[in-house]
Amino acid sequence: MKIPPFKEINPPNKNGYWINPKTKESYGGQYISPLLIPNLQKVEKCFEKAIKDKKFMKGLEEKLLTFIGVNTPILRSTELENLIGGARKVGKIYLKRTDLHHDSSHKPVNSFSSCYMAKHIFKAKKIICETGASMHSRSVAAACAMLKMDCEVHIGAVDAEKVSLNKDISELYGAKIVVVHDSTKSLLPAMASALRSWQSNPDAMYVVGSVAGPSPYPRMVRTWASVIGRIAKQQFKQITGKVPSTLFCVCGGGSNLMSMAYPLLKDKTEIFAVESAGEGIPTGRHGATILGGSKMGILLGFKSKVVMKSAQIAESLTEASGLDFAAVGPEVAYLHDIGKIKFRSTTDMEAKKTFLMCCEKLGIVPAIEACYVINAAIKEIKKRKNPRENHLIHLCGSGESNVARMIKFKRENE
Amino acid sequence: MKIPPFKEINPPNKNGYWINPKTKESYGGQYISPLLIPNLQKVEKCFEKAIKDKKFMKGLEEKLLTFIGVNTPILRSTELENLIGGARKVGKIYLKRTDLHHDSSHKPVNSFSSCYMAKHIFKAKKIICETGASMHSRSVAAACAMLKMDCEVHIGAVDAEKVSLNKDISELYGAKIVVVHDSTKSLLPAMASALRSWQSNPDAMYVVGSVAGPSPYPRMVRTWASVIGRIAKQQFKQITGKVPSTLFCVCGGGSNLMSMAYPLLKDKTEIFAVESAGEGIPTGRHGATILGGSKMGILLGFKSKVVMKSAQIAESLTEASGLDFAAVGPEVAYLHDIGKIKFRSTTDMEAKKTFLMCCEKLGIVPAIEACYVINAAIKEIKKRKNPRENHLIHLCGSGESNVARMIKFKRENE
Amino acid sequence: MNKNFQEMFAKAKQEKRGSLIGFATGMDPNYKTSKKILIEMSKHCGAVEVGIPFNTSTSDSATIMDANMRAIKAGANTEKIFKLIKEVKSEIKNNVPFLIMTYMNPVYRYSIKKFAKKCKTSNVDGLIIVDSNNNSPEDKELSKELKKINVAYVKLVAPTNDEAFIKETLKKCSSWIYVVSYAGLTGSKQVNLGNVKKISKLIRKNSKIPIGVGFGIRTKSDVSKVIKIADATIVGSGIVDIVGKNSKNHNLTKKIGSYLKNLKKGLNKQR
Amino acid sequence: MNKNFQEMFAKAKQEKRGSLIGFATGMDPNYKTSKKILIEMSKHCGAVEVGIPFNTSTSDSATIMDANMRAIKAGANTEKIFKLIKEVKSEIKNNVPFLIMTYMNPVYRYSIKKFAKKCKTSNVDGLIIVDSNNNSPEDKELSKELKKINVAYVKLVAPTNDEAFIKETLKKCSSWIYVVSYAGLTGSKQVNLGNVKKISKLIRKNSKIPIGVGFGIRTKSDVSKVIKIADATIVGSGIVDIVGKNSKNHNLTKKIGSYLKNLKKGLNKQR
Ligand SMILES: Cc1ncc(COP(=O)(O)O)c(C=O)c1O
Ligand SMILES: Cc1ncc(COP(=O)(O)O)c(C=O)c1O
Repeated sequence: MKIPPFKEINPPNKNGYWINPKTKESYGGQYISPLLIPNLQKVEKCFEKAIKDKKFMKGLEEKLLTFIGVNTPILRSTELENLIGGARKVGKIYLKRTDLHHDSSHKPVNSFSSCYMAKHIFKAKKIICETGASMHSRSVAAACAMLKMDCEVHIGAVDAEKVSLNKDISELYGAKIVVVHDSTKSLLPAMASALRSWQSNPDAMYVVGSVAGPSPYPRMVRTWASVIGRIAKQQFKQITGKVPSTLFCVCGGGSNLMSMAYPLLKDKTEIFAVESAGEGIPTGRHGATILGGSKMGILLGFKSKVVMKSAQIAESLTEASGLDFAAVGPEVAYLHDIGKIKFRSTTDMEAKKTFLMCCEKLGIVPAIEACYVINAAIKEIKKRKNPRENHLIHLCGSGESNVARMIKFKRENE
Repeated sequence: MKIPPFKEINPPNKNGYWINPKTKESYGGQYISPLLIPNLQKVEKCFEKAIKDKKFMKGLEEKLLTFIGVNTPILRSTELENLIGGARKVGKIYLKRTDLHHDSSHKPVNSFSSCYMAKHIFKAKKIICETGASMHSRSVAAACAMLKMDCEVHIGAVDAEKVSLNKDISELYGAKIVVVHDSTKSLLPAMASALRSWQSNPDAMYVVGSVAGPSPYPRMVRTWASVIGRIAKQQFKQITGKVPSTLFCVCGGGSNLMSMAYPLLKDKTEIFAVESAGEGIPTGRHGATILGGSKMGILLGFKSKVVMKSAQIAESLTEASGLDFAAVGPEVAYLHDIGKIKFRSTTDMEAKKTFLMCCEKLGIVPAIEACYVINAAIKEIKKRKNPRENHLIHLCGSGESNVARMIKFKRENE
Repeated sequence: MNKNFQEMFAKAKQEKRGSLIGFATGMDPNYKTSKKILIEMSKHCGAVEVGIPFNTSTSDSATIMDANMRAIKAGANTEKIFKLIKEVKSEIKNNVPFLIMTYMNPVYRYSIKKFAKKCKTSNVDGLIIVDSNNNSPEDKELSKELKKINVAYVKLVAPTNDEAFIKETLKKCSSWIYVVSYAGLTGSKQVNLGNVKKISKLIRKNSKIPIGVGFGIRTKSDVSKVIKIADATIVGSGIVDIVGKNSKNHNLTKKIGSYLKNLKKGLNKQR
Repeated sequence: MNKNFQEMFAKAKQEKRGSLIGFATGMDPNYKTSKKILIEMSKHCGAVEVGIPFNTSTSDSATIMDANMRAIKAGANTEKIFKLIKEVKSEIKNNVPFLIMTYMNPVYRYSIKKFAKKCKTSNVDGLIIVDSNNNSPEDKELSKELKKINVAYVKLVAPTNDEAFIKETLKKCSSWIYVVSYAGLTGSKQVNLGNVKKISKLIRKNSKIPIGVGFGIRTKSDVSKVIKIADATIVGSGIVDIVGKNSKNHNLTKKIGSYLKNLKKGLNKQR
């Protein structure tokens, strides 16, 4: 198996901005203390060097294939089709199985690639990262273990409780866990804490968990992560002879979305991103950055759509720690604003029921994050009712760390 | 990817026995109440029919590839090599990553295949199985969920406590859990309980979790499971140009051993099976059927080496629920007695330390069962000191369900 | 045919009634009490079946599994059960035949030849091995050895078995054949008379061997119904239940006695 | 240059001493107390820096993060902080310049043009935006707007920055430049004099702009050492610490007063 090569198709400008040609609105940039500017310049240089370095890329791709196991299958799910009338009514439904990755989510592809670059090109001895569902920290910690680097993980106190399995695994991998009690005690303050720590450790490299952060992170992360989509596109063509008619991904920050959507941006695939509607968007208690009507804001080094209460970053409320990010990556906001990506949402209750349904009907324990996309995809596909379409859903994680909460939910609801 | 076809190379005789040509000792057979004889005959007929049914096999293999994800990678581990002097001194070490399977162990390949046969050929509506580490029940329950069959799981009360994550997942998949309080409250009484339940439900199909049980189970399970080894052999030849010099697998009942060893039985690969030495074989508190010097015995429908105390099946004592099986499958005992498979052992303490080592140095959370084989392999490879050898270790499971116990062990030992 | 069984069936025939065969696990709850239980049983039963407990049984219900575990805890093993039967037989006045019921492993581990010999020297009249398969080398050896010494080899047939299997089984079976009344565990369901009729017919088609029916027989009325079809009826869980619930009760043997006395009332063949 | 800052530096030069710039988060712990604190600070400091709190700050230590959270809880927002400064400035007798310190988001959300105008109408003399990048469109607009109305745009440079970056920064910087003394967060380490010397040299090579040094300055001795190299020194965590620990103490402003009085003793330029 060879990984299809990367082609840059939607580059930001030299200052790290995507510009909306109609509104002239800019997305991205580098809003950060001058202290970190040299670090960011170095990350950018290392990244440029890395993607051109054939030996580096060969080494990286081998590890992605054999350590992360990035060549995961695409599963035709007649079970899902049958829930909404069968393939003859709604078309075929396929699941990209990144739940089968090492450390069970799409995250390790970016995490490992970034750490591998940190080790071999940036020459860092230590990695700093933040985490929400701890999927990111778990995979960063795994990479650091294998690459013999120190690893410091910042996690919000609320999340540390919610997904303790992943947190414990990060610790087994040798990561130092910093529990963050600031503000919402979730992903955003954890990321702020990680960036603050980087200022005190400029020799370390920071590894972000989504397509967010100051330039060059959004571009770098989607480039690394797009390995998933490049393979998926090739597989899908082999299976169906075509690119997918529709693509469905969940969207917290947007890394799993961009991992799959990026290589399809110039194709005629209709791309859907799914946000967490929490208790319902009208209640205000949700995690839907785009569909909640968020304005442009500047935080954590970048400019994008941000959930705010006046000028403060607001709480994003959702069952899924991995979606608890009060913003979307700048390229995602840009792609939404130019109409390339459509948005849908799923409430927490719908997602939890979808979790049980997936266990009982598919024999799959999905990450709770993935349940938002499955639910929304089913709703959309049912509405389209087009038997000629081939739908692709990104099953972006496995739900071992959600089992404790979900078995309680099951028992309470029976 | 196409799965290399199965070739029968070590068939039992028509009564389900392997016969040692020197000693005339027989292994296997069908020691069970006459009530179950017709069921076993039906299972055997279905199996014969299944492996010759091209459409069935095509359907099965597609699901193995896309649902179970059986095409897992082989990882070169320079990290393990470097622990014992580097490749230049000890040769190259490769890990077969069945930890990346759906439901995270080698078990789903047999479980799914058996259930698929139960559904499409046996025409059962219900599956009965036993489980130790719950890896088997988890994967049987997943298969039943996807195939819309009922699932009844028998689990020893002690194991139910030890690996509650897997048990909870089995429950999420919709399995009915029967907790068994008999005798040692572990895998063997659970299997006895499952067989007893089958007698009351002859329309159900029983699915065993290792290469054990009455004929045709030992042969059927190793045939299904050998998909893993057939793929691994092909991959290994692609990577190194040769078959492995050595193969290391852990051995509880022997399913993960046979899954890899079977396709290599006629090759010049030296095959090592690793047993749990528990607190040390001399203490008597261990799970080492072969190295503990067990005699031939008859239990749970088959004749093989069995850990006994006079005529009673004795407790097998080990940290690893998945190895807590006081016997080895009959074909395994036979292959040992004719000298084809060599045995090694690892104590619980060594295995637990290996668990922490794998997390910290490899970035992999192995199933505790897999730690026995990694430890023994390292010891053996170091002793061989042959730089021209290519070693293959079966990393047969992922350790999410061991995390709770192991993080306690880590904290207590720091 | 074993002489004591021959006598048992002959006498019953003469008296126009069926025979009651009682089962208890040897050494449950301990050696001494078990001895008393078996002696009491020999007073009421046509034959007594004694279990050598096996901790990994594949056919017993929870009731008998518990009895197995109690006996093992009390130190039961093959040797001691033989001793127990021998002592009981020497103390009782009549020729009530005694059978051993067990799984293949205890026999195999003891050595098949030695086990057969020990049956003879311990005055054991018959043997039932739940998990002995007609095709196994052990079954062949065992049936050969038992034949030599005239110890009954009582084999099981179940409602799921076809005629071919029954024929195969009849070849080895001696003294009588054990019909399992339903698909399930000892004592887990109600006796299934339809099954019993069906299998008995198949057996009668091929042999004149006496038929004993077991599994699910607990009451006088069960006994009465079964005895209309078969020659003997085996009662196990009903007895073992009393042992389990009264293991420390002074009246244990008395209770078993009156339970059996009542069952016996159902043995009459005539309406 | 902003007139009030001009005066401040001129007077200090005349008196052969450096200037002390005190920082506190606006509305920490609440509007009323904060007002008293700022008034007290204006009595001792050459200039007063008021923070508009931001809950997702990327450069503040726990001390200032806590102050931010206290102020937000007390209802702080951009509008109220402007009001606070305006009131304070109207009540104090002198021309002590006031700066706002914040992050780009509050400014951007307020609208950059409106924010600049509001600085003017609220008598704000300068602005520090920690995360404003020289290349961002917001930074360009902001520096243009502030220039129009003579509000100082004080920019940060750090020990990790090279000369090119410093030159770029100097182009936009007005009134004075803020030198971060170490790689780390406000108040998290000891002032690093080596860094300060190195950067000051680079600045002096390119400009005559007054230099203020912040991060890690807490004691009279810190002040004294820094003032040998720079024109001003910024003390933040030292003051915020006192607020955090005494937010309900009647003597809070007095404590801040005596803390600042002591620091001032280190401002003398001569040995
Ligand atoms: C399994 C899984 N899916 C999705 C996400 C969402 O993140 P993003 O939108 O950045 O891909 C996460 C984040 O932790 C995750 O763990
Ligand atoms: C991960 C894992 N490895 C190994 C085993 C051992 O079983 P066997 O020897 O039958 O392959 C088990 C059994 O549960 C298991 O879960």
